[in-house]
Amino acid sequence: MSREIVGADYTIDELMVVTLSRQFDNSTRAFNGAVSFIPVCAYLLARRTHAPELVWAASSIAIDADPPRLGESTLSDSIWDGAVMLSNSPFEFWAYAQGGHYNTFAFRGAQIDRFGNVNNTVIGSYDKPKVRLPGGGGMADLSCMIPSIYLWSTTHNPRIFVKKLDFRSGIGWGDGGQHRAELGLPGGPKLCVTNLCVMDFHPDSRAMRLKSLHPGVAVEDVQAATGFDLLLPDGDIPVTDAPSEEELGILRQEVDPTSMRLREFQ
Amino acid sequence: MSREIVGADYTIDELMVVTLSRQFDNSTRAFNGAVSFIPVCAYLLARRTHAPELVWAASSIAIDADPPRLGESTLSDSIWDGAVMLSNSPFEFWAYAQGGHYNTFAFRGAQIDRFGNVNNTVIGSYDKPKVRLPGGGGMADLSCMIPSIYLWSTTHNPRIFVKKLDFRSGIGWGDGGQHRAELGLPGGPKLCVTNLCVMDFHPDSRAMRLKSLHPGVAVEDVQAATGFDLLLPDGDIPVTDAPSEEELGILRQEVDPTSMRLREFQ
Amino acid sequence: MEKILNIEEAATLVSDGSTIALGGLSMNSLPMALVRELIRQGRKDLTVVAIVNGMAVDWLVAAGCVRRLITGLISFEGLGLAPNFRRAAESGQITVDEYSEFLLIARLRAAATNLPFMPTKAGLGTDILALHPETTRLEKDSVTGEPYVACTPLPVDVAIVHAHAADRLGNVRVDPKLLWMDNEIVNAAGKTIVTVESIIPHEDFVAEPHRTTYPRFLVDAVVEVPWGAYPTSCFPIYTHDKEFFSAYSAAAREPEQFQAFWSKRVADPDTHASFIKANGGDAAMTRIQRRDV
Amino acid sequence: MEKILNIEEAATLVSDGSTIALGGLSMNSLPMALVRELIRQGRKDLTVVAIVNGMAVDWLVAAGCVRRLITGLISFEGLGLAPNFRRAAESGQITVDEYSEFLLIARLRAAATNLPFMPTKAGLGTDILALHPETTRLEKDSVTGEPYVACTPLPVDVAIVHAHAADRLGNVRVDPKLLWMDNEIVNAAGKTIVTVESIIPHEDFVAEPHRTTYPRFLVDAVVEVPWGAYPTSCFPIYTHDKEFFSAYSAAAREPEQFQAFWSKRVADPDTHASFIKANGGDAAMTRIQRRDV
Repeated sequence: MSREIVGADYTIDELMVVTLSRQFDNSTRAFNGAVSFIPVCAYLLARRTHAPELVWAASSIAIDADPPRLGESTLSDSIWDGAVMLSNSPFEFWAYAQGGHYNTFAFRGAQIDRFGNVNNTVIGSYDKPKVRLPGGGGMADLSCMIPSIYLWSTTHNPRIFVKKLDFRSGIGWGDGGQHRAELGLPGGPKLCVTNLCVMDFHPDSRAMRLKSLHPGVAVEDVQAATGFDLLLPDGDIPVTDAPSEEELGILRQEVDPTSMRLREFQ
Repeated sequence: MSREIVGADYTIDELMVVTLSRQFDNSTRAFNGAVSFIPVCAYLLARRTHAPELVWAASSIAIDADPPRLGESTLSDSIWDGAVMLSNSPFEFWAYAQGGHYNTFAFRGAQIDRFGNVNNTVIGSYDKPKVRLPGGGGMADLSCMIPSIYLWSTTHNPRIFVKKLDFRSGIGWGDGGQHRAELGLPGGPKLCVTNLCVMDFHPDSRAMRLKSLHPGVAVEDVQAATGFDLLLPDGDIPVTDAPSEEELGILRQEVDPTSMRLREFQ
Repeated sequence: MEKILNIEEAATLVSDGSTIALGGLSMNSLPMALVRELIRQGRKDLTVVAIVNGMAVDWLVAAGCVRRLITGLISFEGLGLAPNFRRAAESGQITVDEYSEFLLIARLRAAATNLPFMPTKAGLGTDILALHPETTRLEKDSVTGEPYVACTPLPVDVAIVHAHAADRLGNVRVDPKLLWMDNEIVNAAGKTIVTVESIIPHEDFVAEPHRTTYPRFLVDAVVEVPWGAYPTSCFPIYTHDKEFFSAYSAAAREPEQFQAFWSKRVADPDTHASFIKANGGDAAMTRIQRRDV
Repeated sequence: MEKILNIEEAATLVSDGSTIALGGLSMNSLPMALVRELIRQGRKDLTVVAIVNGMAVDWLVAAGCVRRLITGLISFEGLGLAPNFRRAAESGQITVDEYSEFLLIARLRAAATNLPFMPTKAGLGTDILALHPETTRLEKDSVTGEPYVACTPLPVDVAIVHAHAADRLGNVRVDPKLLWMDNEIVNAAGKTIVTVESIIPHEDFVAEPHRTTYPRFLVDAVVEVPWGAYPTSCFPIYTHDKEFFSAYSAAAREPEQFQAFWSKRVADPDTHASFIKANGGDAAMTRIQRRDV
């Protein structure tokens, strides 16, 4: 798929990273799982621009890592350089996640529904799957523990943004409304950033709502690429804010000079 | 109190250590708490005689420690020399204790009842104590987790061996009979070794029962020193087996050459 | 007691039909050498607990050793799906019991600490709980009414983990400190097999006792296998071999091609050393060695 | 963010009436310097969580800072009972909530992991449960009927621990690795104050990241106080000062004598350095230094 934006000096991947990055601040304490180049770039970019105190645990293990470039896996030691602490998984990582010390997590899904729930388990039925996916990993856990959840997808299409998940591997806003709070879970998904647009969630129904369109994308394009009815905001729908020159320079030269993030666009 | 035994070439402290030591074998995995010189000597003696593979975690922390002599605290680093592992308290010690990896624990009490329950909390009422004792520490926990429990007392008298505890800080056989099993707790107290005698527990009622008398001690002496009716075994009551020359030599010269164990006889 | 066994002896601690748990995480520190030996010995009907895994499970499934898989995630990360796992799950050749990472940790902790259950918030509101309502029970706190998941004990017969060093008594050092969830399976298991990069003198443990990870009484067998996690990583000594992963995934697109790859590079070599040789030997190992160590 | 404070500033993180938890164990690594500063500042009505403690609690009680004590054990081990704790408990000056070591760990874990309770077998069949039936509830597993104790969360406002080294951002190293239960209170607490033997360069943490014990985001204040655990030990640097313990216990037999001891050797010195000087200075510190380090 094309990452080009007609008439712009930045690409879709850069716009996605910058948009996510601006969500974070000095109180963000984040970590990442496998194949998570977009949020990893966003954490590193935020730390090098407006949020120097942001905490990022590379691969959920290497706290305050500062790799000179990204490796080909976001779950391996190739991104641990410069870390201040290598944390143990059960006693440190999971304690910090349950205790709210980590507060930010970004995830994707093979399917995403209108309440921001995701499926990474099976396409088809669980017992006779058409496609057996890798499984949810820590998604079912962390989606229950972490208050600030971000979703992203580099391929906004109706196979991913579906009316009904084949399996709910991770919870977003659950069945919508107060469901998440009734389960005693903190926070919930804040934003979903795709290659077409940015979406948030209606504060009452918790249904996904268009927030801004990337340059050159029309509302109809997004709706056609979405398997459920997307809420629209009141008034005009803005164009997603463009990255600044500073942000682009830092992303391209310091955060991800070898463009590993493009692995998410193959 | 006197540690001398008329006509013997060993003393009460030595007899107590040796008697306990013979209870342990290569499957014993033990640890110790504060002011526990008698069992610590017993573990070290067993390891140097018949149970070379016995595991002992000094102060519950320093696994396989091999101190050249005992320090003045059994809960400090003065007995950690030669350890193969310094274990962390919550993740390692408590996991091993709950999982049955540690299987042997010896404790004392300011009061001990006929079912081997102990009090280290208060003399008098809890709210208006006549004497506030240190507290049970990990006794309430470990007495529930560890299957092979040994009791010892260097001062067998009716103030310690009481009919009714003022407070049950640690459980032995509970209310007797099947009580401990009904609570889902493993094992129970095996033996109680004092300066007068050795006692075990009746296999059904779980009440304390005289097993052997130290040289020169009469049944009446023990009963007079005990605040509850002590069961007697069928047949003659034997004299506690004497230590061997080898055991005495190793205890005196290798295990505790500076006789720190006598701190329990002051 | 002497704990050093050769790999053939150690593998016999695992019986047909038993439940094994594999250490490591994703592309890191999977006990590949011991897994390969289980395959060579034709172990059958295993229940495999693999919290976050990839190649080790894919091998065991490819060789037909697995009846049931208890897991949170099986993949090769950015290098693709695990092809044999996927095929076997889709065809019904294996039963997959999907949990999540923390639900499995909680079940292992319940087993390791002799508790009827461990409570957690993990999994609430997902479809995972309904897959096994008896082992991940939805309950409510008796006073506050707060919902939680009661995770029942997950018993494991044999834990198999890879580490850096051990002595002959079975004391083990993970170097640097334990990063993955291996201790959770070691604490829960009836027996533990540890493969290590090297056997070191007992005196090294006494010299630095704070660096010991597992005491001897948790370990039943120690096997010295340099490069024992290959083709996965053993931080900080070597990283995973992406050439192996790519070639494996490529071969798996066609059964015949896979069979050739499998025989030559996985199943046929009769020792671990010949397995390493079949995968490029010293040259390949030099390629995956971390430069900064 | 700069986390280094002087001891006066750090102590102001503790308000009158708040709940503090003290690190260390028995005679080891109690945060004595910070405790002395709380006394000097006249803190009142504290609830003190002290799992297995001795001198720190005895000082706070002697100074009248404590309203309620939540503990498993308070003593000087073989060196005697803690005299002020004992007197205050017997007279009713303080309320003592006795738990056991593991029941407190379980309550702290429930708080640290946002769970309504943590189950344990600890305490079953003892009189401890009945002291606080609302926080250590006797329950039965809903399926098996197995009894367990449900330990409710124990919220802590400020954890106070002593460690070996920190950087200015608040990363902390316990060296060698954490032996006591300090992480349980740090994870449970709203804020954490760490006193350290020395501030070291941030680069030292980057050079050996596997040795870091607490990451900066768990730490609110770092105070550099060499000999900061005196008169308790800081393994492996120094051991406890048995001369201090014995003299303290001896003085406590008579109120007047204790008052003189207390003023001269505990309360009056206006800095930590002058406190160390009042207790023998360099000569005393040399005496308690461990020879093998």
